[in-house]
Amino acid sequence: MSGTEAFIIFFNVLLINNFVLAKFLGLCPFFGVSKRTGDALSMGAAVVFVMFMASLVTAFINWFFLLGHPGNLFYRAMGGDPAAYDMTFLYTIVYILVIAVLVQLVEMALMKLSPPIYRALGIYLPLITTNCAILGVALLNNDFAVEASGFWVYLAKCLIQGLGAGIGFTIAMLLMSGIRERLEYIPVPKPFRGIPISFIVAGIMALAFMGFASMI
Amino acid sequence: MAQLIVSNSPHLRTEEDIRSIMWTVVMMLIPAGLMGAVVFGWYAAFVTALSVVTAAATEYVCQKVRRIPVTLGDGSAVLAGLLFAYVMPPNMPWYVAVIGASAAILIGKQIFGGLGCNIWNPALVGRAVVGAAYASATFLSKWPIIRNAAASSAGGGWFSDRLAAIKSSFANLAANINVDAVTQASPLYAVKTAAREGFTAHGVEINGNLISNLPPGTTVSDIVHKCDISYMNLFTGHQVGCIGETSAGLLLLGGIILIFLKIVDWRIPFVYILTVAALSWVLPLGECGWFAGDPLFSVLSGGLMIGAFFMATDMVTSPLTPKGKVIFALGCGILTVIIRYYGGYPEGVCYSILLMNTAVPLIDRFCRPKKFGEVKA
Amino acid sequence: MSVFQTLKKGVFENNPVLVLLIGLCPTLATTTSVKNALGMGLATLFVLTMSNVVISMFSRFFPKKIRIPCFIVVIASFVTIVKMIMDAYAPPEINDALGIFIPLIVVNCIILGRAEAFASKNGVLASLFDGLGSGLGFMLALVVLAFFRELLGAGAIFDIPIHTSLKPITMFILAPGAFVALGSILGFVAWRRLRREERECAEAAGKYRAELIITSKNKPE
Amino acid sequence: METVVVGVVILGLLGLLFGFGLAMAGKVFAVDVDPRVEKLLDVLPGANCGACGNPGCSGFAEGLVEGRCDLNDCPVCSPEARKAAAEILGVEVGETERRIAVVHCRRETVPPRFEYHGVKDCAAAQIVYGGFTTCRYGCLGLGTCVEACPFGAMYMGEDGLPHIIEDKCTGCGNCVRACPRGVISLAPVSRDVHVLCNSKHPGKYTRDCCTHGCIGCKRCEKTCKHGAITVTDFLATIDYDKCVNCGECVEVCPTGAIGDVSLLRDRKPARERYAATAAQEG
Amino acid sequence: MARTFKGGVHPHDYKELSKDRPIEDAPAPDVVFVSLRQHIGAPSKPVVKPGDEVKKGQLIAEPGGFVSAACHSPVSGKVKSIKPRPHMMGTPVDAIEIENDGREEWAEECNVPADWEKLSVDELKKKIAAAGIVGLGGATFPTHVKLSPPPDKKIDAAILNGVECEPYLTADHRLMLEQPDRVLEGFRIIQRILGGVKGYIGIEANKPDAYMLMKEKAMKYPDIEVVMLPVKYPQGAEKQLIKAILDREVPSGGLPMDVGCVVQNVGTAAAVYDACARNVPLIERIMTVTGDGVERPANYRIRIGQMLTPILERSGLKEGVRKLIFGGPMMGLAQAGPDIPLAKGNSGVVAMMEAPLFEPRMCIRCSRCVDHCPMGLEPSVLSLLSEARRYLEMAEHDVLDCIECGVCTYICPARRPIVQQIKIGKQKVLEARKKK
Repeated sequence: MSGTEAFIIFFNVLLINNFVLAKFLGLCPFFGVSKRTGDALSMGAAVVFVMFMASLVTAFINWFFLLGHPGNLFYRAMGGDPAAYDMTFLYTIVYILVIAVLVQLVEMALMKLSPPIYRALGIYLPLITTNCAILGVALLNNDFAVEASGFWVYLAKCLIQGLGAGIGFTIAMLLMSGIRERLEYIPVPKPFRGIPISFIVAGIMALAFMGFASMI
Repeated sequence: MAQLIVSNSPHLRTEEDIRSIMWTVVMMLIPAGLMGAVVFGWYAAFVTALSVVTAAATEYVCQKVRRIPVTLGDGSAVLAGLLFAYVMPPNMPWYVAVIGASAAILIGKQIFGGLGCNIWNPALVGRAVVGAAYASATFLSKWPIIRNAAASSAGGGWFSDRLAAIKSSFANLAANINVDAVTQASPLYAVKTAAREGFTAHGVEINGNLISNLPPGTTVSDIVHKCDISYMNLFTGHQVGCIGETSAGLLLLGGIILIFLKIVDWRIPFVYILTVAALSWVLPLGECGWFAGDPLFSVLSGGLMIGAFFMATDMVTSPLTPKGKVIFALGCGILTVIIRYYGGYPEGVCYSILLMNTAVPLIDRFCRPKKFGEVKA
Repeated sequence: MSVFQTLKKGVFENNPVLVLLIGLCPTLATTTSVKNALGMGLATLFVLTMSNVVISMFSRFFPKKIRIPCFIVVIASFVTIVKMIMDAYAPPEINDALGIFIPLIVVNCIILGRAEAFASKNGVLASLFDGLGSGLGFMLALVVLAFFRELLGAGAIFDIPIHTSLKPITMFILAPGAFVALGSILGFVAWRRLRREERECAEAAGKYRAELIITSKNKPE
Repeated sequence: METVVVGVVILGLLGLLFGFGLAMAGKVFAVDVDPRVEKLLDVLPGANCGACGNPGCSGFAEGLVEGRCDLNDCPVCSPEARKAAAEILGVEVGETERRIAVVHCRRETVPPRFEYHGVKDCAAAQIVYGGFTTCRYGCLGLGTCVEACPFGAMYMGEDGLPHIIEDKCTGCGNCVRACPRGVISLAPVSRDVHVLCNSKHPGKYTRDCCTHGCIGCKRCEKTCKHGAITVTDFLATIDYDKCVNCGECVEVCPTGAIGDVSLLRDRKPARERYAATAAQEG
Repeated sequence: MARTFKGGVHPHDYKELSKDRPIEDAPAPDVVFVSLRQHIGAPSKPVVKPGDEVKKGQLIAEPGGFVSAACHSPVSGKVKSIKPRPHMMGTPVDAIEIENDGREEWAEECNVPADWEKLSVDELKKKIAAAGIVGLGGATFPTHVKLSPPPDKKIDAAILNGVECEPYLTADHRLMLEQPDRVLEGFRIIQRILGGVKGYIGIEANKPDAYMLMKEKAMKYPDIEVVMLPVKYPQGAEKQLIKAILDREVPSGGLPMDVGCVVQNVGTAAAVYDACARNVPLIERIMTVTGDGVERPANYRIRIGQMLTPILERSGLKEGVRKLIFGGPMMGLAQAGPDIPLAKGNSGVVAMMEAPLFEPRMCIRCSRCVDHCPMGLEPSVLSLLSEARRYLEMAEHDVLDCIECGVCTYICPARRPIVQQIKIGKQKVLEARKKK
C-alpha cells in the first residue's frame, strides 16, 4: 500500500465522506454531546479511541475467524474447503459484542481515571455502544478485506479508516459545539431553539463540506 | 422644564451605524455589477435585480411572520441578495435566482434570528444551496460566450475594446435565450483542465484551441497564455465568470475604499489574497510541478476578489479579534487553493469561506484579545 | 393502559424521532425515497417488536450487570435474521439503498432504549404493543420525512414523477437537505407545541384581573 | 455442519474471552459509586432550576447523599417526590406547606421621575439613577421576574405588573432573587391576605405618588387581634405564621394597600371563610 | 514612538465651547447642602447638629472609616437640618443643610499661609486628610489613602493627570492655565510625600497652551517631566495614563501602586496645595458648565454643596433641554433634574438639547468594540451574555476588569447599551462572589 493510498483513505473518511455530515453515522452523540466544546472534545477523543480499537479487533476477528478464505484459522486447523468456513453472516452479532465490551472497558477506565470527564459524558458513554459510527466503521472496513493482498495491508487500511473516521467525527463535533455555544446566547426564533436549529446548522455544515466533494 | 431623559453613560455615540455600513458596502459593489451587466447583457442585470428583490421580500415576510420590527432599511437583505447574484452565473434561470436568494435569507439568516445571528454568510449559503440543488444543471457548468472577447482584444485600444463590449452586451441579451448552444470555459476551469490533460498526446480543447503535448516543465503561466487569457481582461472584467466577480479591478477598488473607510479589516483580504497567491505558486496543479504556479492569474481569476473583500470580511461571520481574523483568512486561502487545484469544482472561494465560517466560533474561543494588565505567563 | 393508548403514546407523544430525537442516523440516511423509508421502517418495526417480546420474556434471567450486552445479543440476532430475509426477498434496489443501515439497526437507540426502559420491566403483551407503537411512530416519522424529501428533491412520490414546471431541488436528496428538512419538521413540531403552551398560559392568565383583589376600597358586590 | 460448529465455537470463545476480560477490568477499575445518586435523580424534578443552591438536580442529588444538602432545600419537589427521595435516603422529612410568590405592589399610576432610555430589564433600570419610578420601592414593570421564572408561572399583566399563575408556581424563588427592589416574596399558598405594597417612603410621599401605597398609619397593626402585623419604616408586614386569614386588616386599610387575593385563587373571600369556620367552632 | 495605549476612540471633544472662558466665581449660595457621601468609601459622620453656628472651613463631618473623607462648611452660617436630600446618584443621601449668613468668616487657623517645605511627610499627610481632599477628577477616592501606600509597595513615580480626555470638560484646562503655580506646588507636595519620586505631568495635545505653560513653569524642577500625549479617550483613566506615560501595565484587579505609581488629578494637586500651604480645606472647586443646552458655557469656581439651579440660570439654560449630565458625556451621570447639590467630584455639567432614543439591534460582530476596548476585553460577548441573562459566565470573560469608560457603547454601530449590560453583569458577579 502506497502512502497516497493511505492518505486517500484517511482524507476520504475525514472530510469528503465525513461520517456525520455525509454518511449520517453517529448522529445521536453528535447532537447530544455537542453543547459544550469541552464535552465534545472528550467525547470525540473517546470515539477516536474506541473506533481505532474496534477497527483493530474486528480486523483480526474478521480475517482469522469469519472470512471464508485461506487465512481462516479454522480452515488452517481443519482443512477442507475454505468457503465452508465463511461465517460472515455473524458480522453484526460479533462486531457489536466486541464494541460493547470495548466501550464497557473504556467506561470503567474513565470512571476510575477521570471522573470529571465521566460525569460530563454522562449517559452518552454507554451510548457509544449504540453509536452507529463505530459499528459502521467496522462494517465498512469489511470492504477492504476483499481487495487486500494480505493481512497486514488489510489491518493497516482498517486502522487508517478507523482513525480518520474518528478524527472526522471529532472535527464535526468540535465545529458543531462551537456553533452551538454561540447559538445559545443568540435570540434564535423560539420554535427552532435547541435541536431544530442544530439540524439546520448540521445541514449547512454538510453543505460547506460538499466543497470537498470529488476531491480525490 | 419637560421631563429629562436619563440613560446610562456614555451619552455620545458615533455617527456610524449598521445602516451606513451596509449601504456603503452596497455602493462599493455596484460598479462591479454594472460591469457584469455590460459584459454579460441585460439578463444578468435582471437576475441580479430579481435576487435583490427576492431577498428583501423574504426578509420582509420572515419578520412579519415572526412579528418583529421589519428592518429592510438597514440594507443587509439587499446586500445579501446582491452578493448572492454576484456569485451566480449570468445565465442562471430566473427561478434559481428566486430559490437561491430566498434560501440565502431564510436558512442563511432569518432562521438563526436575523442580522447578527447567522453563522454563515447568507449569500454563500444561497450559492451553496443552488450548487447542491442544481448540481447537474447546465447553467452551472456552461457559460455564455463573450462574443467579442477574442476579436476585440486583437485590434484597437482599451477604450474601443470596452466600447465594443458595451455594444455586444445588447447582443448578449439575445445570446442568453439559447445559452446552452454557445459556451465558453471559465478561466479557472480552462487552466485546470489544460494543466491536467494538456500534457497528453490527445490533449484538450479549450475555447477552440487544442492544447496537447505540453513539454515537461511547462508552468501554469504558459498554460494561461496558451488558453488566450489576458490578465488585462481579468482585471477589467472582460472574462467569463459570475455576474459580479469578473472585474477584479473594480472589486479591488471598492474593497480598498472599504478598508480606507475602516468598514472592513485589512487583515482578512490581505492575508487571504497573499495566501492564495503563495500557495497557488507553490502547489502543483495537474501535471505542472511544484513552484510552477501563476499567482497573478490565481488572484485575478474567479471569485477571489469578491470573496476576499466582500464575503470573508462579512462582520457577522468573521472572527472578532485580529489574531482570529488572520487565522480565518489563512484558512480561507489554504482551502481555496486546495479546492481549486484538487477539488471537483473549478472555484473554491465559496466553500472555503463557508468552511471557515463554520470554524469561526472555535477560532473566537481560542483567540481572545490580550487583556490589559494580563500577566504574561 | 389500554392497547390503543400504548400505541398512540409510541406514535405521537413519545414519537422516537420527532419527540425523543433518537434513531436519527437511519432516519436521515434512508429517507431519500418513500419506498426506502417504508423498507427501513418495516425492518425496524420487526426487530423492535420481536426483541421487545423476547427481552420481556427473558429479562429476569439476565444478570443485572451485563443486561445490556444480553439485550444486544438478542437484538443482533433479530437483525441478522432481518438481514438474511432482506438479502433473500427484498427488491435489490431497496436492499442496496439501505446498505449498512440494516445491520446498523442493532445500534438504533430506539430498540435498546425500549428494551431497557420498557420491555425489561413489563409483561410480554405490553411490550409487544409498546414495540409496535414505537416502531410505527418511527415508521411514520420516516415516511413523513421521505415524503417531503422525495417530493422536493426528486419531484416524485413512490418513484412516480410529479410534473412540475420547476426542476426538482436535488439538495433534498443529498445530506444537507436531509438535515435541513428534518430540522424544519422539528421546528414545526416545536412551533405547534409552543403555540399550545401559549394558549394554555393565556387561559390560566385570563382569570387574573385586578378587580378580583378585595380591599377596603374595592369590595365585591 | 461445520458452519454450525464453527459459529458456536466462535461465539463461545468470544463470550469466554470477553467475560474474562471484563471481569478483570472490573477489578482493576473498580470505583465506588453511590447508587442512591442515580435513584434520586429519577425522583427529583429535573428542572435544574438552581433553587437549592446547587448547579442542578444532579449536584443536589450528590449533595443529599453526601449530607451537604437537606431535602427541604428543594422547594420545587412535589410532596410525593420528597417522600420518595426520603425513602431512598432513609430519612424523615417534615411537612412544609407549599409556598408561592407574591408581588407586593399594586401601583396603578406611579408617575415616572424621568424618561428612561436603556436596557429593558429591571436590574438594569435600577442602576440608572435608582430606577425611573417616583416610588423607589415599587415594581418597575419591565418583567425581569417573568424572564427569570423557569416554570412559566409568571406573566406581565395589562396593568404592567407581574402576576403569578398559582398552579404553576413552585416557589423556587428565582423571581425573588431577580427583582432588584425586593417586591416579590414567598408566602404560604393558603394565606390570601397580603400587604400589596413595598414602599418604605414616608406616608406623605407614598400618598403623593401612589393610590394604593402603604402609608404606615398603623391601623392594621392596632386592628389585628392575632398580632400578625407590624409596621416598620412606614410599611406593614404580615407574619404568615400568625395570620389566620381573618381579613380584618383589609377592612381598615385606608388606601387598599392590604388586599385579599382569594377571588384570584378561586376561593371565597377570606373574611367569609373565616366567619364560617368561626361559626362552626361556635 | 508616541506615548499612548492600545484601543480608545476619538470623539469630537466640544472643548471649543468653554476652553477660552476664564474661571469665574459662581453666585454665592443662600444655602448649601453638604452631602455626607461625596467620596468612595464609608459616608462621613456629621459632627454638628441643627442649630449650630459654623464658620467657613470648619469641620462639619469627620471620616466614617479608613477609606472616607472629612467635610467642611463652605460658608459661614447656621446648620438647619441633616436629612436625606437628592443626590447625583439618584437615591437620596443624608446632607447637612447650612444657611449662608453672607459674612464669609473663616474658621480659626483657616486661610493662614504656611511653609509646607518645613513640614514633615506625616504632617503633610495629616493636613491632607484633615482637609477632606478626594480625587477631583471624578473618581473621588480619598487622597490621603492614595498617598499612604503600604510599606511593601515601592513607589517610584507620581503622575499628574492633566489629560482631561472627557469631551466638553475644560475645568482642568482652565485651572492649569490660570493657576499653574498652585498645581505645580501641589504636585511637588505629592512628590515629597511619596518620597521625592520622579514626577510626570500628562497633558493631551489638544491643550497646547496649557502644555507650554506647564512646561515653562516646570523647567526649574528637574524631577518633573511634562509629557504631551496624543488626543485619545480614555487617556485620563489611571491605568491607561500609566501605560501611556510609563509603559507599565497595572495588573488585572490591581492598583497603580502595584506598578510603583500614584496618579493624581491637577485639581487634586491644587487642593493639596491649598491644604498644606494655605490651611484651606476642600470647600470649593472648578467646574465647567457647557453643552448646547446653555447660552453661555463657562468655567465656575463653585462651593461644595451649592445647588446647581442658580448656576445653570446664570449660564442661561435653554428651554427644552433633554439631558443634564454630571461629569463628561462618556462616563457622566445623567440627572433627572437640576435641583441637585454639587459635590466634590463634579468636574462639569453638560446640558444637551438632543438625546435621541437609540434602538439597540442585534450585535453584528463588527469587532469595533473589541478593537477599541482599552482594557482588551470583548464587550460584544459580554453584552450578548448579559442579554441572555447568563451573568455568571461574564466573569469568565473578565467582566470585572471593565472600567466602564463607554468606548464600546460609543463606537457600536448597532447602538447596543453595552456599558449598562456590563454593569448588571458586574453587579451579579459581585453578588455571587459575596455569597460564597
